[in-house]
Amino acid sequence: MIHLDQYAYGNALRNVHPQEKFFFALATMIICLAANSFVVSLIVILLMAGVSILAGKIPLRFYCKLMLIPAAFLLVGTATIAINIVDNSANLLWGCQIFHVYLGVTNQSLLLAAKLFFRAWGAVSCLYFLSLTTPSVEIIAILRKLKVPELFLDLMSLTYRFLFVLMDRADNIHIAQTVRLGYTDIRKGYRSLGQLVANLFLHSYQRSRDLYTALEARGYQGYFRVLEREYRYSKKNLCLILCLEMLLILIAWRYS
Amino acid sequence: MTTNILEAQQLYFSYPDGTQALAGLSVTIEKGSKVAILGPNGTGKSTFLLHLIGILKPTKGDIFFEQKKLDYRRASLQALRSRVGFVFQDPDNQLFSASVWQEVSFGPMNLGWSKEKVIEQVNLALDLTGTAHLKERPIHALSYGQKKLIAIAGVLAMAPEVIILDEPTASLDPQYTNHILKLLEEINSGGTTVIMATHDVDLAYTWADTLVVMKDGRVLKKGQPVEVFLDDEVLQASSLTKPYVLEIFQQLQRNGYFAEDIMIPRSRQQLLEIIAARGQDLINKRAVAY
Amino acid sequence: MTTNILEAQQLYFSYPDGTQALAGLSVTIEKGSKVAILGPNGTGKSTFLLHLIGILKPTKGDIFFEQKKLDYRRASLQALRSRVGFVFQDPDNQLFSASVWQEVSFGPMNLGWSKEKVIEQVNLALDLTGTAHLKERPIHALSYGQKKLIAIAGVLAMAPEVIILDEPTASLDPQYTNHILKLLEEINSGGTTVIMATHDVDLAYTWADTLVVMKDGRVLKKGQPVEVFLDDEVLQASSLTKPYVLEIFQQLQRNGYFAEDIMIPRSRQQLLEIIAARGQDLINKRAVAY
Amino acid sequence: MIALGLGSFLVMPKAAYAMHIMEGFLPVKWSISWYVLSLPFLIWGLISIQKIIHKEPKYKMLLGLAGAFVFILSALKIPSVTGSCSHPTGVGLGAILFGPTAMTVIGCIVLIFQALLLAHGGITTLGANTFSMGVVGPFASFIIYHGLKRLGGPQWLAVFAAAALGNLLTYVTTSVQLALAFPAATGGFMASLTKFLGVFALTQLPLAISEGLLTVFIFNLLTSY
Repeated sequence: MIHLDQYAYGNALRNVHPQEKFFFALATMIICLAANSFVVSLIVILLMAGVSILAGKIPLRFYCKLMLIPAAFLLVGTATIAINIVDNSANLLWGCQIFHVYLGVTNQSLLLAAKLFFRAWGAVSCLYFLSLTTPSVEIIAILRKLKVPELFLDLMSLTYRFLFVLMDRADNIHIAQTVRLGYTDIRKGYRSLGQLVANLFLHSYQRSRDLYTALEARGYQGYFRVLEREYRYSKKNLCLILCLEMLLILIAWRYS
Repeated sequence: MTTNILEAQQLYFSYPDGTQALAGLSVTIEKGSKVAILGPNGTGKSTFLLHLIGILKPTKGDIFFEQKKLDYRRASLQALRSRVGFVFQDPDNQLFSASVWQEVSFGPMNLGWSKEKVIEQVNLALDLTGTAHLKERPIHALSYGQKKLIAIAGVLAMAPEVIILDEPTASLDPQYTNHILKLLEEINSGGTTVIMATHDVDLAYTWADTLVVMKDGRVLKKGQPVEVFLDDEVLQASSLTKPYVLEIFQQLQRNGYFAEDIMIPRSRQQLLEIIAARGQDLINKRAVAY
Repeated sequence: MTTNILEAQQLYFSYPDGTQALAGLSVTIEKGSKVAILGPNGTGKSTFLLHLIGILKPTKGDIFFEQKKLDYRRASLQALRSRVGFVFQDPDNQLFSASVWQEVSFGPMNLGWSKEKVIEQVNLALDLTGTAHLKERPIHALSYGQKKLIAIAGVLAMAPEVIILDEPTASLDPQYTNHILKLLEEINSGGTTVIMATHDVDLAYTWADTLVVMKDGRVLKKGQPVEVFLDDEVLQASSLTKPYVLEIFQQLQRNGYFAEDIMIPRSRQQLLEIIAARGQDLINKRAVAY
Repeated sequence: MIALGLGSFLVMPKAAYAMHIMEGFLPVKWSISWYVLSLPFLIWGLISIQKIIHKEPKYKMLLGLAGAFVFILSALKIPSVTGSCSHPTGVGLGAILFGPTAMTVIGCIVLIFQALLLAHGGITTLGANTFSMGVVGPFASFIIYHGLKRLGGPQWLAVFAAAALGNLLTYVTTSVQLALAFPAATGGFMASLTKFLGVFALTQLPLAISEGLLTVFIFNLLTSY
């Protein structure tokens, strides 16, 4: 996760208007979802990989590793859909009998599962494009433009900021416990982890109070009013994105 | 033309758990001065500082800002905090935003300035602290020293007349310590009053123009660095050690190594210089003798 | 009879984000020595220390404990960690228990000792660190310095043969700094090897018997404190400043103030003493002259 | 500094035991439906939080930190009874500590960052995941905890049941959501639900027990402070 976040700040598309990237990722994702076709899914996967790697300068090896993360859920999830309890063994591609139940894969179920497999992967590649090129701070700014309530956004900012602080602390305590042999068997492991979490909670509580004090000292009046970075729209990018999406819609319409 | 910018009169304060942190503390802070508040851990330094911006309210006693008594109403507190900035010891407790730019703009935005003014001030503060190159970086990717600088920038951007820092150099390596001391020097020479709490006597001796020695929630002594550190009674009562520059100088002077009327050195640099000058002196004398 | 207790051979290590922290670091640590690892922040000091207890595994190179190569299997790591203790810089990131007693007994309990032995060891560690009176206190009610002592006690209670400390005196006031240095002296005189990382040159100069200067993930120089700090090339390359005791002594000696063969002072105390002795000397001479 | 590269145990997830429905898995129809169903709970949560903040401004910081806390909690590896490692959901502990309405909001925020930073879950499935992890789980935990306590059950049992069942019910909901979206050709929703429950029960039951045990540990420590 540290990587995804680091690339968001350090990729080659960092200075492109976040709204352009957000729109591009989301529109493509929705088309991929709605089209539910092999061709569109494959195009989306290739398109997003291409943009992320070539334009965003995300290392190829790292990108491939990322794409494998959801593979496990994908395999289990789609297999569960592909394999069904069937009563007649007529149009089965594959089947087996366990006790009195007959499990099998039909043409239909396999097609459904395979379509789903690629559709989900396509959508994931859109999500990756967004998180690899757009820092969370900018995504919060977009949500502000979309009129998401201020309170929700403030909580989001705080969560994002302190996630790293708490992670450091959790890491440090975990190491401190490890070097004092706290995880040498499962019983000790539970005890140590319980202490870690309890400590983390109390620490969060204390930190929230200290933070309030510090913000009060800087004139906090109930909301996090800050200056957001300004970006310029690029007509070229907007045209490109619109053309791409139109093209995708055409292909989707042709193949479904 | 020394006017008091801040004043505390007979402050008493106890924490909810019963510890009495302040016990009749009175002190005045002159406008434009560089004040170091000294004392070992647990003498109420931080508690006192939090009183100066009205975060803590004394159980007895008063705070005055520009001779005006603080009345703890919302508007007065806001007015006070718009002119007195505070930098906490742990930057992770102070930085709430993930982006450097947003973080530094928080204070100025709260002051209700125009967008242009805010941008100008944020850039000014980033330049002053030498952190303009960090503008696009997320806070969590910064080192401890960088976070500390951003915390200071966030306060400087509000253009305060007084800036208060709690242990600004704790946990920093010598490079960052020097950077921050130079920065504070620069801010002060622009007319801003700088107050810091520290337990580093060497730093306080060299940097401050006024020392406030605290003990048991009270002010034991206030004065110029040399004056305070020559007062052995105060040092003993507050269990402060003498700055090494002063101690070594005094030992050499007792040996008659320097002229009686020599300026007491305030920094390692100065001490080394007067020793070197004395060496030159001896060589010259010897040259004359032959 | 100096045997190596720990040894690093050609360590290379890069963090997942690509930063190379160690680049061919080799060093031996003698049993029973007091080692200070010096270098500015970001030279890989902490990374190196974490290698010594097998928390980080080098991408290339080896660690030896008592001439035996560490093989990173569960049992070997456990054996190593039961004999090498580690104290982190920030006690707040290390202490996780509710009470002092719980915290200090954590390590001994994990060693699988009998209840009597655990109690004995915990009491010993509390006595040694001078924190027996804090036994019943909750951790969060302790001061920063007290927390630091408890963090050390928690490691000492495991009776390690080597104790490694990352910046043990950062953020501490002079009293606690002294207390901890004395404690480390005492532990060391009992035969325990003590290794600390620090960026405080004055402290390292006075306290250590062996210095390891690091730069860019490598060892630039290892040697006795005086030897290392007289090597101007090393100081410049590692941007370390000279300890003030040594610098002032050298300036005085250049002035011809001391005899050529005088012992180089290692501490402020020693420097003051030789200056005072010189003063006495002058008085005696003068007395003879009359 | 140390943590810079370690993340030694808070590492990139190996999603073998993936708990949230992944990006793109649900058809558009169901994506929208779950968004619509979660929304009222989110609004309810925000209103209740706003009310408390009005009286106690510090509460906002606490909830922000709580979000970070739950995120870290759900990234911890707990040794499972079966020997494998897994992540707790934090649903039970969170519901007891912060209340179920606040947990809807916290849960949703945590899910957004899990999607963006860990590729765990997704944007199109955020509604569905919020409903299972932020609504069903916390409310179930909360009711179980207070119900058992009212019935005079011991504290540890209430905590254990709330955490374990909260975890389990979250996955039952996920199974329902998947079965609704992908009914079997023969047997429809029920047949599909059996399949998904079967797969999840195998993996999730021991994990639910692990989380229950850990939460009891944590809770005992918290009350001892």
